[in-house]
Amino acid sequence: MSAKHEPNAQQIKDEQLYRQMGMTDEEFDRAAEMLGRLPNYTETGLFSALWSEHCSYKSSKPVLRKFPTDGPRVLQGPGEGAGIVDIGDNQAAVFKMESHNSPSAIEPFIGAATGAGGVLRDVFSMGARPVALVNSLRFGDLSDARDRYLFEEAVAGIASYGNAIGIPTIAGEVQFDNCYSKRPLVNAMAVGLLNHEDIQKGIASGVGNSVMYAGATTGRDGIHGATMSSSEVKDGEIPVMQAGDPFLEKLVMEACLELVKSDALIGIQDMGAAGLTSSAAEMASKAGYGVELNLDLVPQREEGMTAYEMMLSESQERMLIVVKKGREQEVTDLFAKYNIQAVTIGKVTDDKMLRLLHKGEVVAEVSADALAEDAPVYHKKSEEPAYFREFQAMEMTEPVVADLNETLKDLLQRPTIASKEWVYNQFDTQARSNTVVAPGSSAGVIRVSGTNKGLAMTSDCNSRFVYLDPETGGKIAVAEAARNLICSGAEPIAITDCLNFGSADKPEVFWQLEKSADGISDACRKLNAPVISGNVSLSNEVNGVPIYPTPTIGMVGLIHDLSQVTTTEFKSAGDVIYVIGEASLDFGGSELQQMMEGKIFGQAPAIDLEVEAARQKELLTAIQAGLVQSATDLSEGGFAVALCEKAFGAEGLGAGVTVSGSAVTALFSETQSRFLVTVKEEKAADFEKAVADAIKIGVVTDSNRIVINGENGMLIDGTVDELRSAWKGAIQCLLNSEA
Amino acid sequence: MTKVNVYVTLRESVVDPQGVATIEALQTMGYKEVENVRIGKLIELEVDGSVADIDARVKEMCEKLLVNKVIEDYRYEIGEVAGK
Amino acid sequence: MTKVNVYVTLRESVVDPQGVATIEALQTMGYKEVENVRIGKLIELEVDGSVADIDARVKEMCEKLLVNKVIEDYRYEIGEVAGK
Amino acid sequence: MKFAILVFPGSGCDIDMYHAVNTVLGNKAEYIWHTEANLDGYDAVLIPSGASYGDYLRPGALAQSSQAIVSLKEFAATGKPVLGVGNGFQILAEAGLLPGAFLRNKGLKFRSGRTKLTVLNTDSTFTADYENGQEITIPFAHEFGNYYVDEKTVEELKRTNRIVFTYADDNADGSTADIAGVLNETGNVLGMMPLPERAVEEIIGGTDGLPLFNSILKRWSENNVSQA
Ligand SMILES: Nc1ncnc2c1ncn2[C@@H]1O[C@H](COP(=O)(O)OP(=O)(O)O)[C@@H](O)[C@H]1O
Ligand SMILES: [Mg+2]
Repeated sequence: MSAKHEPNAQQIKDEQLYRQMGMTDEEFDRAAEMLGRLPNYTETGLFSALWSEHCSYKSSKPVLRKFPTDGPRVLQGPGEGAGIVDIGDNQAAVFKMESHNSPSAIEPFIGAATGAGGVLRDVFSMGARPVALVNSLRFGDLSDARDRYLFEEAVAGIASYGNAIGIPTIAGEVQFDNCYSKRPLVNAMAVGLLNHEDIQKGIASGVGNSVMYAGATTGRDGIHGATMSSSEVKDGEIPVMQAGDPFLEKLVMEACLELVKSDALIGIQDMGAAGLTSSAAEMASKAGYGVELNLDLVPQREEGMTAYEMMLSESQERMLIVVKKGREQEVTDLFAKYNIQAVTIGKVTDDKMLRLLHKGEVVAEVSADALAEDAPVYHKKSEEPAYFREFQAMEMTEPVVADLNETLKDLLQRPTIASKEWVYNQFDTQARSNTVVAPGSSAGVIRVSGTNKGLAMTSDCNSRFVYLDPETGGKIAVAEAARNLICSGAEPIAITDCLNFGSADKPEVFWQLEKSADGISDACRKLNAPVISGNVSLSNEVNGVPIYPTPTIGMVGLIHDLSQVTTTEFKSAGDVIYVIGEASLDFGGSELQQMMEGKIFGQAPAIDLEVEAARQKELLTAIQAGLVQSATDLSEGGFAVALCEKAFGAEGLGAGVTVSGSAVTALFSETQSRFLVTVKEEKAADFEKAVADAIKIGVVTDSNRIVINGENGMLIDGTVDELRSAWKGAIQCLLNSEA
Repeated sequence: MTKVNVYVTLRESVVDPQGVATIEALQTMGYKEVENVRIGKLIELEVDGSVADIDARVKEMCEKLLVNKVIEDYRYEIGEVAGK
Repeated sequence: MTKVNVYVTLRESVVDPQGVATIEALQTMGYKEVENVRIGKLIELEVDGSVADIDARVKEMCEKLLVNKVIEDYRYEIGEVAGK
Repeated sequence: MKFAILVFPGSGCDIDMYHAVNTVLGNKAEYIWHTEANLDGYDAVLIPSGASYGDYLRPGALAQSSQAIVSLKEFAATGKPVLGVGNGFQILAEAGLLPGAFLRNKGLKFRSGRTKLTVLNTDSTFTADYENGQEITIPFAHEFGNYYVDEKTVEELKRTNRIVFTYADDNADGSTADIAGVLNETGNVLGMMPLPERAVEEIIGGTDGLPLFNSILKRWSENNVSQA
């Protein structure tokens, strides 16, 4: 049971070679105990890959259990390639978010591209046709050349994949903060649609059924990708990274979508992280069966590959498929139509083992459950960090701003606030001709073809708030995502998430993870948006310093009638402007604080989920009743920024408003649960009745100026053109700068 | 003025979808004799011939900008000084 | 098996947007000695060495598929027969 | 009128085209897979955008190897209308049915959005429903939209009135002479980089692409009535 040149089982133990694969001593002992003998080299590889955080969620599982995952619409919760929610008329939305942080830190173009490719496979392996892509990105603040490179290349990588495969990217977010310097976050989300009867699962059942392999050949690329994702990136290493081929993926996708209509199919799963190992072990374990693979039959791109290399390769665009015995040829023919190879490489067994044959020998024989289900679970130490107590105890004061107009202009040029056109103009946002709202408004919207319904989607997370106060920040992330959907006229129906954190071995980081999960769970319950899928990415650190905790929320909402779609920008002069909710002193973690102080501190803005839910409900009802012309939520930069954004999207319109209270707070505070809405004059009375906390502050003008008056006179007066050009050009401008 | 040709090719283990698609097209067109195609880059530089240590400088440019060592290998040729 | 290298370059009269961006980047990085950059393709073919008239066949492949003569020029080298 | 939509491996916007013709125009379009490529019985051929053969080697180049191109050349020779948009334009140029070739966008990045075009020739099969000099707004999405033709050819194209669309105010990708769409010598083959099939409904991208399709339909029914 051993391949040439590979260390034998005793050597692996004696020389602790498993450590190089990312396994701890305890884990190795546990694997040996489960096996009843020492694992050989290949088997050690299988354990190390599947017991990595990326595949097993061993540190995050106890935290993930907190999430509400049920609801009347949920057809498939976490545990499969992607989650599924019912949207009526026998249709369902399928979605999932994935991180590709580590590969993107090493090679941003390829890393980001394969992230989009992988999450698309997760969605179409459920039987759904992908209809939209969303992303969530974090980079250093662009003052460093490496960070500019990472940003430019990651965006181009996402674009290259989505554009070539013909799926529109319709929403996303990008934030910049130096905690992500050289450690970018690249989270990709895909959304698909299916009819209920087409739902597929990744299972391998029925003794004697065939296990087939379809798609790209297997090479030595991406070996140990899964374990790499779970550890900090080290400088100077050049692993062979897996590159993607969107052309091939498009053909694999079309073939798979045809295959799901066939009753020959038992189960299908993408070979994602830990490739053949994870797909085979998980499919067997989930179904309660075993799988035997003959690795000689695996289509290989390179000569002399070992079992270990084949099992751990992360070559892209590959699917593992279980089909009824005797129906293999049909499947091969179906794939051949798309010029894709599909070959039988093994069979389903009843012994619950994952057994691998290579060159006539059994090279590995491990219980599938041991690899998948029975991976270790750790209850990591959790400890409230000192910074948190310090921040909580701080007395917060209003920042002193010398020139309000200049400050507004500066804020508009902050890369996190500035227009993201530079990013989304690189994406094909209209492919498939269903995009109703392209990037640039609160959420992206596509129509569900053949119906009068739409799906709205967004990704959000203000990690500064999460850092200052993980529980509150977790609530805010969910609430903000829901606000973006509500402002688009959609009812939030479910979320996916990507928990990007530092190393869970640090008790402070684990505490951030736990607390933010508590916050997310509360908000999901209150806003009726269960968690149906997600992903965890730990060990996002540079030189031992963790990133801000960043639990990205990807949320999907249902638009019941496309005539209710609402966007951010002003519609016509004379419309009445309302703000919903009042400003209070909330500058902890605000863009203004970061800009003026170069750091963040104090308390995150408070959020009352009762108030949040009530306002969201009232506003959505008003939108659905046709009372609202435009809507947007207040986020980074506060009121003044949101008012400007409403004017930027409209030609020739401006605003004249009057606000109350202290000027800096009224203009720039980041108080939660607030919205800016415009309403036709004749509907103003009805709107006021519908939305209790709406305060009338002014009107949309045709003056092309933004004028904000305070209690003691004019606070802001600027032309829309000038403000807009500062906001629009800021990212390009930062990229052109040399440092 | 010195001419430098840099040849950039994909590393062995990296898939070359361009090459694969191109060989398929060639074969469909009847060029059955083609057994493999890999597509790389040819970067032609014209460098001021008077600088010291061209070789080291070119190598540096390759490593720092022209070549992505995660997926690519390279070699280069420094040509003769062309007249002007 | 015969190795053939095809070198494809943009025609002189065609501006090369990638070349322009690359020279700018190199100069910003301090490689002021670089005076011109053109980016082309290196297409490596492996051809069954036993076919008659490899030269003519390769030329045909270039003209029909590998090269777009509206914008590109090419040359090629037919290498030695590698043992198998 | 019966349209054929040529589908190559990797084509993505075949469904945009299908939707525009069948659902919005209420006409009839059928997909023709690149290996079938029998174009008998069709009145017009549409070559959609996307990334045929992954846009590998050069966008549009690898389509040369497919049976469909042979049939397409025969079809075009009969004088019936052929419309290639985006990647479809690139395929037509690579196939030699239209002059010129495509370079990477001047800014080196994929770009998408909406762009203003000026309609220069309203005598063609494809543009009769527009007004001369009319400005229209059409979506676009491409990375190799930098259209190149040499000077002599530009003069020829101008002289023969074959440039039907130019970029009105934003030729950011660097196309020669602002060209966005050109005809072949006989006027029955049009290639354009912007995507008129994405501008046939108010809710998704405006309706400035509709007159293009209506022009084709109108010309066809005129000819068929006069022949009858
Ligand atoms: N990476 C991206 N990909 C696609 N769209 C993006 C991306 N980043 C931002 N956008 C779009 O830009 C607009 C503004 O984004 P953002 O400032 O995050 O909005 P909000 O504050 O409402 O969450 C949104 O429409 C968003 O979808
Ligand atoms: Mg946001």
